Amino acid sequence: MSNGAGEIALSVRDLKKHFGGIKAVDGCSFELPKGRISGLIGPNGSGKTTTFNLLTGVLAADSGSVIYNGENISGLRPYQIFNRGISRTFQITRIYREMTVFENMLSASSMRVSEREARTRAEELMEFVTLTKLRGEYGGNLSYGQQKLLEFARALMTDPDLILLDEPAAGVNRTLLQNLLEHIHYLQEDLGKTILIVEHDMNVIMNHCEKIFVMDYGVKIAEGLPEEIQNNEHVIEAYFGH
Amino acid sequence: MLGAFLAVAYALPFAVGIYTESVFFDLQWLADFTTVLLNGFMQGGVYAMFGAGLTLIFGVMRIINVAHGETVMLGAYMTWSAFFGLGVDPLLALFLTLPLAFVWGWFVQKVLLNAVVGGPELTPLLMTFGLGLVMIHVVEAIFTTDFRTIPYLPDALRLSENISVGRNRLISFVMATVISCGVYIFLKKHRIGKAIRATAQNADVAMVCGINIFHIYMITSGLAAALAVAGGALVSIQFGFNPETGIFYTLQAFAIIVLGGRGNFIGAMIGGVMLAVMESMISFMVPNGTAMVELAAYGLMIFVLLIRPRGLLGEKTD
Amino acid sequence: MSNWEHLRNFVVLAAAVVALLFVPPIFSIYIRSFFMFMMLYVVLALSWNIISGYTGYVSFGHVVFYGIGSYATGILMVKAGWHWIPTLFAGAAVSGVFAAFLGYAVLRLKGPYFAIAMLGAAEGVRVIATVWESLTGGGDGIGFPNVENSWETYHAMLILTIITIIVAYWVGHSRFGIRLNAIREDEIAAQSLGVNTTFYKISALVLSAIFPAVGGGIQSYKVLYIEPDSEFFILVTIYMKLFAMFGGKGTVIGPILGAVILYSVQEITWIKFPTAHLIAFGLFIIFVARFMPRGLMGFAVDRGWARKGMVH
Amino acid sequence: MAMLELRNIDAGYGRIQILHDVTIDVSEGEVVCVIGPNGAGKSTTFKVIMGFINYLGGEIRFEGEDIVGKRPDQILGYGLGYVPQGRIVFNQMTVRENLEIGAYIERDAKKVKDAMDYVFTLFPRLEERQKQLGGTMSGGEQQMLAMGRALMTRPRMIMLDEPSLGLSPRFVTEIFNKILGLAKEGITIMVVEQNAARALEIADRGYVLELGRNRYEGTGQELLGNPDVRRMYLGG
Repeated sequence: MSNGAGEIALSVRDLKKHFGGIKAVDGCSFELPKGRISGLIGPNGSGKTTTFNLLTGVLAADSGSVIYNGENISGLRPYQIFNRGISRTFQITRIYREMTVFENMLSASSMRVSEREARTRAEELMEFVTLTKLRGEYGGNLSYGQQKLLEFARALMTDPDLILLDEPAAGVNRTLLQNLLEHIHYLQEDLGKTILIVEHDMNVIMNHCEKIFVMDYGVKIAEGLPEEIQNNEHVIEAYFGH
Repeated sequence: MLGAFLAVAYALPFAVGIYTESVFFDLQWLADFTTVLLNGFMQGGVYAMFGAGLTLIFGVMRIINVAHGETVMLGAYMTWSAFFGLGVDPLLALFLTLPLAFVWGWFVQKVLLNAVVGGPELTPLLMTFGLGLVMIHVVEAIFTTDFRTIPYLPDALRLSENISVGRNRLISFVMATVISCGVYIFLKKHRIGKAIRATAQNADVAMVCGINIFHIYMITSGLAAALAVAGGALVSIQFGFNPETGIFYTLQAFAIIVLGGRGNFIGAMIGGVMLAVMESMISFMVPNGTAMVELAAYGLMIFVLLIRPRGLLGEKTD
Repeated sequence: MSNWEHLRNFVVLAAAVVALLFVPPIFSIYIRSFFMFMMLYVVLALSWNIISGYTGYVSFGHVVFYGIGSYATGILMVKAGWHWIPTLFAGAAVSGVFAAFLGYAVLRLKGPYFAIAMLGAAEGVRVIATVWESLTGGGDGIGFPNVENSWETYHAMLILTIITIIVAYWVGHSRFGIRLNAIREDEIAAQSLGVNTTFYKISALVLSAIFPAVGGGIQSYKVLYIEPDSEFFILVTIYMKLFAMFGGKGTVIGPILGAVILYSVQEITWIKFPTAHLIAFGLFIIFVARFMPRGLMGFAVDRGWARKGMVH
Repeated sequence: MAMLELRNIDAGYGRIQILHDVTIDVSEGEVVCVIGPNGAGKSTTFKVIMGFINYLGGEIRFEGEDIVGKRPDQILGYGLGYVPQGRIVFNQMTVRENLEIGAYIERDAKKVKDAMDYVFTLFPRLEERQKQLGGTMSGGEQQMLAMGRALMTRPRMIMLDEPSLGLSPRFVTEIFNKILGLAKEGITIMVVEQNAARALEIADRGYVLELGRNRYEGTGQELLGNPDVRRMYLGG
């Protein structure tokens, strides 16, 4: 797998989304480096989750473009974007509560692969996130941390190239978080995946992301390496007030 | 878009009428047409009233009560019983039936629905559906499936040589208007009415203001049941009814609140009149009109849901 | 699920079929038609379950497809002189196409709005059936030439039931069914995980419209008379809904169990208390919706008598 | 003795525990602020006091009275007011009606009238606009209306959840001035804020939460001058 230095996985240009008078995302541009882990941060209400929803087609952008593999995917339906190799998790987990762990996994398999292949892949991924023992349990009966793991594993069913994680650490205990972070690093280092994380837990962002984008009031106010971000006065002001 | 749709919808009966040569545009026809519109408008007042009951429940609890039409039907039977059993005038009977209806709504809310408000939205739908089935067949067990009518002021009031209004319609319209206005003023001015509106707008904040929202839910359901029973009383002096007529009223009430915007009291008033006028036009100009009237409610409802789900006066955030 | 388990289930189905082929001849015509109508309700409950149990779009007007099938058979047999068997296929086709168009429109509505739009659609088609006298005979209905057909219709219903169960079984054990379930659980998540929800919802509605149409057709030929009020009777929808909910929506065995048990109960109580059983069913719907939303099968799963989920 | 005492609070939503062993005291007459990065559990602290989320353990006392498990109307009755986050007013009701709803638990018309006058002296702009619909006012005015509504029961203590959220800088200043004004009236105040710098400037004391746990506490000025607090917002 190439970790092609300098290549761009996804390019966001001047993305806008207004809800009535509220400018949730107001002309945001950034480029995700291919094969790297990037972080997207910002105070509450700065537009991070809206950005995620725009990238994955859950919301339709008012204007702007999202370029992925040379194609403008802005305006496509969520399943079309998913089928192009972009997968995501949600801020508050959206596992299927009255379906078993195994069914949750199978639901995300591509219909182009055979049932047997899909089952094998589901088994492997359940093993990967240590949920094999719970394969016959309803999603709703899992602990919150286990639900996070399930959602993460489910997002990998189609072997996507770009993985968007919305607050993977929220509500997860330390051990499980460590486990999850190891998986994320494995995906990036060994399989060459591109990963974007939105996260409130700054320790996760600063210690695990190579590049960080900071949003405030719907626009990008800074980008750079963790140390640069930690010492950026604008970022500190955005978070701490002035 | 909705405006254009409604214009087409209202033009349609004319088009069919002209095509089937039942529309003439001479003086006699125009007078008949005016009579029909006037009667439709008055009937609209009654529709508006029980439609407002359904919209009130939806507005406060986000529940669709599909037994609402059955409560209308129940009101008709209560009035019938008072008239033939006790010899009470149908309008005076309201003093008896409305408090009973309030208690009924209160009771249904407390026993059945309070536990499921805010949960999966299909649960209350299924429960009220079951409740409606029970109501139909209990009434059927007592009164059989025969159609019943209440002979009450059946003569017409002549406004001019060719234009007349049924006296029972006029009285129904006046009563419905008085009751609807009464409820509206209650919602606007009374402390509890204000609390009902506050709960409809934001139940969490209403709680923080010290409002016991479950108490409000029960009052709302009681009011809605009273509006439905009042509707039933006023329907019963105009039309025949049997235990199974309730479904039709549920669909009408639903069409009215879809048209007017869910949870919007004034919207329900406008929606009720619009639907009734449309119905009277169809029954006047379209062959087989009396059967086709039912299509008006379904057609309007489905198209408004598809074209503009929030209705005429609905809020954008719906 | 292992192949062994599939095999076991098919053996059970085959045994039931053999029993239904050879037991009824011993009994009277009454018992035979009792079994026939029971099978009809198995078909109806299983069909309703495909759109409403798996996908979660609860239909309050499913009788519309049954009525369309009845009328297709009635019109084509009596007015066009067709043999009764091809009319069943025609009814299925008309119903399926109607479901596709209707679904494209109303499956955009959620929860109660879909439910009531379906109720409106069914009532609307009933009115059309009443008004369009030249085609449907209006309120007078259509009478068929009198023939003794209780064996033919019994066997046709048995075949329909087998086909419906096999299709329901496939839905209930395939990724198609899992995707329908995903739509029920969380439509946005399902879309974000590659499910073209519009396509799947319409497919489910079409599938759930075909079998009731055939059932309606067989039934109309059996009773030899149809009219709008009986073929678009809301009670048929109520039965579908209650039977499937009681047995356990979103399962294969649930609607079968629900239909067999409750149809038998209503048939027994009907004789003694014609309206009381409907009051009881109303109370029953309230009870099931409130206290056992996953039905008998949910009850069994909670006690460890059945495994969770549809694939293993 | 503290007016409001939170001792070792554990709380969360469903299966997710948000607060771990959180302890906060507010004494009579104080302005106390609670700050911390996103996801610190600041607003959750208020929600557990009002009984909106799962309480898992610990003690909550208001003027010595145990208020765990009490309904919001009972808590209001004790003299503890609450202004929820997001300046939520009843959009379709007039300013005056909004205030009347705030006094719902008070049945004595005279007292409602007095409370209304009191709120109007604190927020003259609300008196000017009393016939206007809540939803048509600007963000800052809505925040004042939400505060006025909570003051209608004449509480001795008031809890404000992110009063500056989403407001333009001019209104942020105005709102913080109003909060200081309430403090001068003798009302005890607890405020949760994202805009930490501003909140610490007006606060007597502050608590810093991180990931649902107590991290620092001290006077407003101490915390404002503490570089560790500042840095904590960005990790490390």
